[in-house]
Amino acid sequence: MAEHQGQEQQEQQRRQRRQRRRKTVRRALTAVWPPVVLLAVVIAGWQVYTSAAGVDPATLPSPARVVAQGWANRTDLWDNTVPTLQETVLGFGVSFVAAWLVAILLDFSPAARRGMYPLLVASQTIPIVAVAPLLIIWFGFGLLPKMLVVTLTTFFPLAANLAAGFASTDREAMRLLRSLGAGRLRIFRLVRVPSAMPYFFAGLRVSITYAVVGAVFAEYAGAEKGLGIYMQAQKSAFRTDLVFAAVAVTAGLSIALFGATYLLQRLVMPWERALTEEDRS
Amino acid sequence: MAEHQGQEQQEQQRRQRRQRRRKTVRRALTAVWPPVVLLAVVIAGWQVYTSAAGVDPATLPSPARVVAQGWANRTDLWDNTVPTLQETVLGFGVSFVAAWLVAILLDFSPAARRGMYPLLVASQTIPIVAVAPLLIIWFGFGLLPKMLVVTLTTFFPLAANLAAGFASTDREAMRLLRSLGAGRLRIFRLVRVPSAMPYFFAGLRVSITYAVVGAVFAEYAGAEKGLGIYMQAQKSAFRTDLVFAAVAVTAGLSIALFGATYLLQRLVMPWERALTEEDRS
Amino acid sequence: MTDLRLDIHGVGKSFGGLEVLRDLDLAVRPGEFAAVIGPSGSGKSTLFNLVSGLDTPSTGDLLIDGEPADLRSGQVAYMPQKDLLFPWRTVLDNTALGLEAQGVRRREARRRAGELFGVFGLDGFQGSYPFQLSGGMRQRAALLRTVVLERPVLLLDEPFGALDSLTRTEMQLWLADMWQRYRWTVVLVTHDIREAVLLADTVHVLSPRPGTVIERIQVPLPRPRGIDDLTEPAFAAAERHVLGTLQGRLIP
Amino acid sequence: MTDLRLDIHGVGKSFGGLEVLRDLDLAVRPGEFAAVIGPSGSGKSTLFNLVSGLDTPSTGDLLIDGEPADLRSGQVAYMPQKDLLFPWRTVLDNTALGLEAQGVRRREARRRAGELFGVFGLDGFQGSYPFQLSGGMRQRAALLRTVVLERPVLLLDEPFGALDSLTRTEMQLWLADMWQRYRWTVVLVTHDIREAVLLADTVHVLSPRPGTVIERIQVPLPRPRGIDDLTEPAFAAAERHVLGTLQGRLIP
Amino acid sequence: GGSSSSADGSGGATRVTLALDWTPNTNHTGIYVAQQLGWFKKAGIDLKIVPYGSTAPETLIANHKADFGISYQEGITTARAAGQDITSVYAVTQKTDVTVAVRANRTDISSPKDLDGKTYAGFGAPYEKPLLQKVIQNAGGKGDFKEVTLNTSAYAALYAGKADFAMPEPTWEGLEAKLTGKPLKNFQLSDYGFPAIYSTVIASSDQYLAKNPAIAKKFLAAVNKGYEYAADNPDKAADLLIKANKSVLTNTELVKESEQLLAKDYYRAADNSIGGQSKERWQAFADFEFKAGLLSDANGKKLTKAPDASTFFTTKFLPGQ
Ligand SMILES: Nc1ncnc2c1ncn2[C@@H]1O[C@H](COP(=O)(O)OP(=O)(O)OP(=O)(O)O)[C@@H](O)[C@H]1O
Ligand SMILES: Nc1ncnc2c1ncn2[C@@H]1O[C@H](COP(=O)(O)OP(=O)(O)OP(=O)(O)O)[C@@H](O)[C@H]1O
Ligand SMILES: Cc1ncc(C[n+]2csc(CCO)c2C)c(N)n1
Ligand SMILES: [Mg+2]
Ligand SMILES: [Mg+2]
Repeated sequence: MAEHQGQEQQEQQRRQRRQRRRKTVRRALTAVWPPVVLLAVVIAGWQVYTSAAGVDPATLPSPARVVAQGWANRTDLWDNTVPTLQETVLGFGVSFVAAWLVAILLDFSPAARRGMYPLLVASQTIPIVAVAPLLIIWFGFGLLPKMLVVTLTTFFPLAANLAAGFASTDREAMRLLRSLGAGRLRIFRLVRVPSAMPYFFAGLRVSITYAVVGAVFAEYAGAEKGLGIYMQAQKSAFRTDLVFAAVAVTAGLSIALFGATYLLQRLVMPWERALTEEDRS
Repeated sequence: MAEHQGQEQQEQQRRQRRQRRRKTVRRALTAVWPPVVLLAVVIAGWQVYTSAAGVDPATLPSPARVVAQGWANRTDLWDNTVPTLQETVLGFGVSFVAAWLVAILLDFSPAARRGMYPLLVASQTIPIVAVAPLLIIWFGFGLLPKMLVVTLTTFFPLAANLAAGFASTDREAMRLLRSLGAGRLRIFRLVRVPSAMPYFFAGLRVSITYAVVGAVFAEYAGAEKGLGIYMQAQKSAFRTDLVFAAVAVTAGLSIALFGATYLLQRLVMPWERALTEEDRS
Repeated sequence: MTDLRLDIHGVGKSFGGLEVLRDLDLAVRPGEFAAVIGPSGSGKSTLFNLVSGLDTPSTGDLLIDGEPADLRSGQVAYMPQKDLLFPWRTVLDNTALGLEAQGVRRREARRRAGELFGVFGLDGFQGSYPFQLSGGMRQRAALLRTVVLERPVLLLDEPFGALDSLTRTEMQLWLADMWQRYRWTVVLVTHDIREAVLLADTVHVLSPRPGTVIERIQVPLPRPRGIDDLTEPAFAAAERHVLGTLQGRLIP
Repeated sequence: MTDLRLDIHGVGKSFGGLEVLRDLDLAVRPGEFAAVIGPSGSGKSTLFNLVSGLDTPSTGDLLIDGEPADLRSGQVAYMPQKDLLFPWRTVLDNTALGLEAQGVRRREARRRAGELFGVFGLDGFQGSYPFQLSGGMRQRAALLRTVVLERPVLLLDEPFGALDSLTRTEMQLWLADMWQRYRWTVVLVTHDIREAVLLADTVHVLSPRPGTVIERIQVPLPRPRGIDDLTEPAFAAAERHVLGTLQGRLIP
Repeated sequence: GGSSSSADGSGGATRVTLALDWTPNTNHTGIYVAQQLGWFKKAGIDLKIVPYGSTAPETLIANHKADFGISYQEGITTARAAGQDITSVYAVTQKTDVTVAVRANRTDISSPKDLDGKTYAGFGAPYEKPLLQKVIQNAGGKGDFKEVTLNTSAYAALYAGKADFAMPEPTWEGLEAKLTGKPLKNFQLSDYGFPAIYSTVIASSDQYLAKNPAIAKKFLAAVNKGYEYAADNPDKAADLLIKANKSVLTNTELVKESEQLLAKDYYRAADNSIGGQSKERWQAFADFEFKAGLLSDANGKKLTKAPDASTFFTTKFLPGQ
């Protein structure tokens, strides 16, 4: 009887282990498949439509054509990707630092908040298309105006979300720290910054998504090289397929940057991970 | 002695009342003055610089010139503001509804989240400048392509923040509701939506700031009328002053919409107000 | 077996490497008032999470009226240890939350919750927000939110912990009265031995972690009980029995 | 007057139209252990907020060592009624928070907090996150975070409310021991009369809202006190006195 | 013959869209004159003018989103080579109306060969760079220069000295620069081996023309009348153009001077005809571009034989044809 029970227990344990393994595999699959499948469906539909309806490739090229032509022109594409990437990284770097500094300033000084916030908002409401010629006239055709555009487009979602995040800090947690004798700076570091993290990442994701697009966009105002210039040139040459190839590169870069935010979040917010794992188990 | 005390108390009460009144006035002043003063300083500096340095008004017009010429051309400006505003309102309306629907869908279905989120991100990484001609080719010169651009630019910050907001819901609050017998829908309505409100407003502010700019931007691809076309025409005519006037209108509209989000927040989150008032008193 | 409302059998629960409950048996008859008492960290709240269906046991079975414990059974009203009042709801709306969660219409939910404000000493605070309440008031609001549900099984995790002795006694007597009237099945986690003995038919004493029931003490006092029972010799004896079990096992 | 560590004089506090404290006087000598006991909602937590400088009184004065109570004085360590552990910090980091808040370096803060984990029954949970603790463990962590500061004045708002009687007694004795050693000035809010009498030199009884001190009871037991004092007749007498005051005033 | 029945009004009028290539300027005079004087309406045409946006008129025409558009010979040649459905139907200017220009105060540049190493402000069209290389090489230079794509901001960059040279139209930017006190120095393309081109034309698509030959004829008749009017009455035509575009054409002097210049040198051919196009000119430029390797097909492959340019334009719809 005791032995029987032992066998039963062993059997049960084995079953559990098997189930767990199956669960892990299933989870990995469910994480990767859906976007791949959805994308595949969209692309397949697009391919079928363009071939079946015989659409002019200058109006809407088929995905196959975009890939083939993009590959054929890969050196050109790459040559134009490098400057765009450079503008993106530098511009976003500046934006990142500036967003933190400004959000901190806004958080520490109610006067700055009242005085600067409306102007910050105003800065976002200026259509860059309209001031682009001025940027060129002021700063030339180099890296600087593009960096500025990237900074301008990515700065606001980050700063606004950071500011909202700081403001979301639990009032009682603040009081606790104050009662523990923490000064403003320390309160900021110990509660306000961690409290703002979820908002920060929400903003970061929005912001980083705009970074590459911002650079491409800035190039439209005037540049020597870059994906924006490339798109424009190909558009003028009625090479919609190559425009799409460049768009695909842009999207690829953006999605890579977007994905990186999740890695960063894992590093910066380990407690979130503990929570999620708990929920899964 | 008792009378003396009474007098003292009365005196003290009077003093307190006076102080409180002074505080209210001071608060109102501190809320309004800083942005006004800062803006005035910026504008004054700009005016002085342009007059003193004798800058070519085609390069950088003086604020006085912008205002004067803007006023002189007010009917034109207004004529072009109406369609832009229309595009903005309709496009943002669609975006607002879509962001809620999509964020809800993402929240309810992990499969949708995994499948659609990457595609949503991808949709943001497509430089609209590159596809603008296609939008025109597909949808013509009317309202529709502009609405679409507005929707595309404003949708993501809202949806991403809403999704982050739903996800930020306190785990224990969720458990409580589950134990109280609430279904998924009711849990969503009773905790997830209120929990997401601060994120929602952070996203709304970012998003609404882009709405007017998005419309202006869409018009650049091709339109019959609107502030974007107006700017472009004036730019080619080297009337930088009128470009600036149109930019000022754009900024004004955006800031008005931005301000409206605070009113909305007051209505939707009365508890926040109770908290803030507590903190102030 | 179906003559038991609650039948917990051989339940174990581990979090990662931490074994919290081990081979725990606990049975409650319909309309019985059970108390669970045990050291901090012995798994009482964990047990409630299992009974309410919020969590699943690592081993063993939990049956409610013969059915596996499940969130959807709608049999259990659970008051967790944390008050978990929602900052964006007024006190009245917070107390009506449970009814709303079950689909009662808002007006009706507020009316029913509002009726209990007097008994719970919360009159005048209907429109306040939770941060404007004292600790004890928050706890009473959380209790109100639970009992207003009138579900057949009531799980109360230290419902009176933050109350002063007088208010606590009042609330205890109110609960005893309600129980007498509606004959809910109640399981009460408490650290207060006097409370356990005053209210419960059976006191289940838990061991330190991994928690298991080491003693079941029947309280021989007649029903309905009142404040006078506190001075009964049988009351003191039961108290001593519980205390002895707790101490005897803890300080060997 | 400077021979008083804490001198609360004629203090009143209102929230909007709600008068919470009225003309409250309370004096504590340096190294004295004072307990405050009173009905739920009588303003005890409010009083602590005033003493710690988190809030300002509507009327009256609060002096610490003759100086107006102020956040920056650095004299007071306050354990609020809610545990307020930060979800993003491990338990060890949470307990080190107070020291870090004062500018102690992280390493050192963690070392000092870590030393107390054994005494507080939290060993093995240093790396856990707060949601992985039981209610009582959270409370102990919050208490640890406070006492590790070793500030001259300790304000404890129901520090043992969520503990079982045994753990509670252990913690009480530990506190009595520490007090004996360091002679902090302690003000303890509690609902447990036994706890107040066991630990305090003076028990201040508050009236219902608006709260004011209606009785000051000196506990005549000698120091150092221990578990044996619980059975002293003087202990029982003091307990009865406090209970009587609370009841006498509450049920006229 | 404007005495035809106008009973149908605008209700029964046929909608015709025309996409502009730039903000309204004197290249468009004939169209606005005809519009202001009601000639389209009389011809039963309800003309909708689509202002210039970032979508090229060539794209709009080839995708049949616009019935007509303002274009230019280089653009149409490129588009046709790439298989786009676009055909020139009317030449607005008979003389090449585009030059290579630098600011007049650039004493360091006296010939296109001095443009080596300089910065060109362009529109992003594919033929610009090779065309300019040819010009520089024909002038004795290497053809090495930096190209920045600036769209409509090209001239602003030139005037501001941020770029060294650009390709403006002497009848518009050239005058504008002069009037704002920053005169330009022009190098004529024809001086550096380039055949003459129709640098402003009206284009349509074969599809539209095949489906609506009558409307196209009526439309072009009205347009032709407009340009004749402009050629004969430059001052009045300028007033009409300004009246139709009050908000952008604020520099009356520029418009008037430009109108005079166009009437004198550009609208009319040597034989005084207007609007016409010659097969020789189209073929000469196509051959030139082919030889220079500037023409590619829809897949970006260089053409292997010179295209037949006679299909790039048609004069069938001109009045009197
Ligand atoms: N989600 C979790 N993850 C990991 N460990 C957990 C979790 N929840 C509880 N525990 C652990 O389980 C043990 C029992 O916790 P539980 O909350 O059930 O105790 P309890 O008996 O209610 O104690 P108390 O009287 O202090 O509230 C504790 O040691 C705790 O650390
Ligand atoms: N921020 C606030 N705004 C409005 N009212 C408040 C606020 N804080 C406390 N109160 C009110 O003050 C009264 C006293 O609250 P307090 O928290 O001081 O009570 P307490 O004596 O600590 O009670 P308990 O024993 O239940 O914790 C309560 O009626 C409460 O509603
Ligand atoms: C008035 C006027 N000025 C400039 C351009 C811009 N442009 C675009 S293509 C082209 C020809 C270049 O070979 C020129 C000059 C225009 N369309 N109309
Ligand atoms: Mg517990
Ligand atoms: Mg309290």
